[in-house]
Amino acid sequence: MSNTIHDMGGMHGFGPVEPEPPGPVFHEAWEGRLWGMRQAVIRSGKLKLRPGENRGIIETMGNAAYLQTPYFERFLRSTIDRMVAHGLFTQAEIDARTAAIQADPAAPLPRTQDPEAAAAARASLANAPWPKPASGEPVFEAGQAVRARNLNWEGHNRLPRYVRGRTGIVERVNGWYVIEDDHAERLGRNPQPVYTVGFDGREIWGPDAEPNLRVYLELWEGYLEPAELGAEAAFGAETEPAAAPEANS
Amino acid sequence: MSNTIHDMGGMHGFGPVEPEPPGPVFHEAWEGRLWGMRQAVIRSGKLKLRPGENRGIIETMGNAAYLQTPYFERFLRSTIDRMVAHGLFTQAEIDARTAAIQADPAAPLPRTQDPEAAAAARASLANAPWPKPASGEPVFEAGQAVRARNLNWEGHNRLPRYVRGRTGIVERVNGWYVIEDDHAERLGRNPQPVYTVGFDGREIWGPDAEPNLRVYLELWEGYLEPAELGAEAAFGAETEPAAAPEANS
Amino acid sequence: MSNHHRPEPESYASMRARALEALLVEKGIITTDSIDAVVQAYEDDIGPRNGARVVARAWVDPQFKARLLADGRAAVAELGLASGQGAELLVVENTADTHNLIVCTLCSCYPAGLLGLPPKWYKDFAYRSRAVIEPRSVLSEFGTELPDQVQVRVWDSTAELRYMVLPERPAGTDGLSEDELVELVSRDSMIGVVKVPSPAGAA
Amino acid sequence: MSNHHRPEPESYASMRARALEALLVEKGIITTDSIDAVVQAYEDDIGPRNGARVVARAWVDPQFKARLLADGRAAVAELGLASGQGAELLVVENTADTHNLIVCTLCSCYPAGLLGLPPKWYKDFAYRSRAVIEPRSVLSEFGTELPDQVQVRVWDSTAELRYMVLPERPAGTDGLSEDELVELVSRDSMIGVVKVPSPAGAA
Repeated sequence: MSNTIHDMGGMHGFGPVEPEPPGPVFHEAWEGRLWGMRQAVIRSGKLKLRPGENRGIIETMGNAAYLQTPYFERFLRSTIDRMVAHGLFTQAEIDARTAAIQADPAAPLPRTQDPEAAAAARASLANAPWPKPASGEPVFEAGQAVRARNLNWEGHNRLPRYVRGRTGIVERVNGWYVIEDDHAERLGRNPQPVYTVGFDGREIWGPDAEPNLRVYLELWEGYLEPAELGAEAAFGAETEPAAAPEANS
Repeated sequence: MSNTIHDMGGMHGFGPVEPEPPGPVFHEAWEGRLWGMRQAVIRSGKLKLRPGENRGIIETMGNAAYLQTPYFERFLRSTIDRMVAHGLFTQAEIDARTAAIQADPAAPLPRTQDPEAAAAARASLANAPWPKPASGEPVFEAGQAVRARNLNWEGHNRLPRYVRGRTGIVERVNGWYVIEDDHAERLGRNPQPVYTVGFDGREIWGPDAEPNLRVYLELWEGYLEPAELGAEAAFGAETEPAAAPEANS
Repeated sequence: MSNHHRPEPESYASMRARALEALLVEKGIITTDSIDAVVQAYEDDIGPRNGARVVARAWVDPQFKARLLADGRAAVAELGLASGQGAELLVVENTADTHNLIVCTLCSCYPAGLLGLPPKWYKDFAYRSRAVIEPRSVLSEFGTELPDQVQVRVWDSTAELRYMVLPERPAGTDGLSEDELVELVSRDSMIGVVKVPSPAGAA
Repeated sequence: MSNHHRPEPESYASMRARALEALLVEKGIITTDSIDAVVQAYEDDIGPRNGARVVARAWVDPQFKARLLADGRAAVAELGLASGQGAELLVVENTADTHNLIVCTLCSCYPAGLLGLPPKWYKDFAYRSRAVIEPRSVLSEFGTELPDQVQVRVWDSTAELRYMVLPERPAGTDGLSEDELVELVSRDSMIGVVKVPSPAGAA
């Protein structure tokens, strides 16, 4: 869902960042098991989520619930929700199984083996999805000024509030991807090119932006429209002491 | 604090509105007592809050806490916080008194009388504060196009996120008021005129705005800059079936 | 307060509020009868009937209505009323072409002197967040369906003004007295989430 | 899992997750050893040491570095690595003039194949909300102070790319081998919240 609390870039009121020294990968054992079973089920091909589906569910849990629920608990909730929705088991089954464990927490869980499947699950972790094949020419090119559209429909999208209506420069034309938006059919071809677009800090945050800041986002073509670059959005304006060239990144 | 969760205009994810039939003014007795003592203390002159001070405290309670805390509990918390800050009593005193009541909830509270003060408190409820005297000419006039500035500093302000950077039309020049912004010293004269500014729904929400919508806000002069009215912001554009004239409101 | 019935265990907030009252009274900062006076005023006197009186007068007296739309504060003072919170009062008129709605997205500003204290939903997050982006959808949840050609005007109380909606006078009320008209006008119609319905039995 | 020590009472989330595992296994959807294999991979193999190997190679091999900046995915594959999540890998280079920082404001996208699973703070609301509006302030909380003339570039992972920061090679490391360099490179330096410090004792 767009405009919900998950879209929190630029908000105040969440307190300081709390760095932590390197420690265990999973703070609690169940977090690791959840991560593992989620990956194993997906790699097995028995749960095919459409793009953005999992995120969409997390975003519709309600703003207060989102803020109250730790990351792995949101992940647990959305995992069960999607598995029920895709028919892997029913809500009644998971509720009953939970009740049984609450009634006898010490009872051992089943253990099963399939070394071949386990090896495949392990091996598949390195296989990231490739971009979709291009199906035409990208509309925009590197160096071009573009404006992020001001879209406020409900439903999952990947266009943060903080960049809507802002003008930036295409930094990089990336691959073609299915657009993860519940209104994708209104945003042109699918898949479509994803652009990395750089925005000057003052264009996004106004005169109080931190000095010498650029923020880069990946934006699907349908989120963009051609623009003229205004004074505030101009990169390397003279008020910046030593604007670095764009070449290296 | 700006950019915190209290600035929720245009967010999704809070569910449906839940209308209620007319019922008791105060759902719980303590809400009424709190409301009454707050008014009585302020009307007595013994608690002088600067503009926005109370709201600023509620806004800094943290985003998760804000969403979890019902209205009157936020109000209770901020009231105690401000009374402690202004020296009416200490944090230790209120904590100790609460503990005493928790230990013996049935113990009667003191009752005191001052009919003259009570009558004054009652009478003062009708005395709203007047605007401050004008100290110059307003910069903008009715009918003029203005843009809400894109201000993102921390600290209390009264410029909602959803309108920043948007262009509208001055509908009405109101009185002069002290600007309720922690950065007021950077926003020009104080007090300053407050303008009612009308924005077309599409200017704020883009192409998916509900049809034939105008949103009006009261904005202090320092929140505004002169603007040209673009096509999207133009009132009464031909895509609206029957745009009403501006005259009546 | 002390001999008040409490069928459920008292909440922490209630005990904390009573501690606050005890402290303010024991220190002599205020007296309990001042609190009583304010509570009683909001429970008995300061409520939507005040606003309804203003609306009914505007319906029957075109000169008053003109003054009300031009300077709300001065006009309601003629009836011995005040907006109560906020310095200026802007009365916005619903017509066949225009529907007005008031909200406070940042907190809970409300014309308390005319409408009393706001209902819970007015202060809740759903109304505050949605009234400015999808007012027609919100109105629909209150049973108010507006055709697209009616302009919706939403007034977000971000500063020191307060707003009250002057609803349309319903059909079938020509024969009613001002006092009878007062009875028709609900709180919600002056916030703008509903219209004033025609009286039962009217054509 | 079943004979695991639990000094504190088990949380509801833990019991719910175990119920999920039991259900998936009992229904034959997956086997427990598949879960074990994934957990073990992230605990033992897939961690920031992968990214550190990439960084050290780029420091010692200018041709590799050029390939890495041009096509991250292809270059890390030379070392038998993958970004693991997301289709493309963009490696962004810190220099004397430029400091890069990665974030995912909408959720928690992260180059897991190179850095393992993200630290808790990376997924927390404070980092997600603040990294794009006040990155210098966030960096300062990690002890990283940057002069104004250094440009801060924040990369918000909103789609299918993943980012890794190539930190600056610190002074005093000319005599170190590639393996010794790997030991210097921390997870946080590849997210961009800290620099790689010179080794203890180096000038």
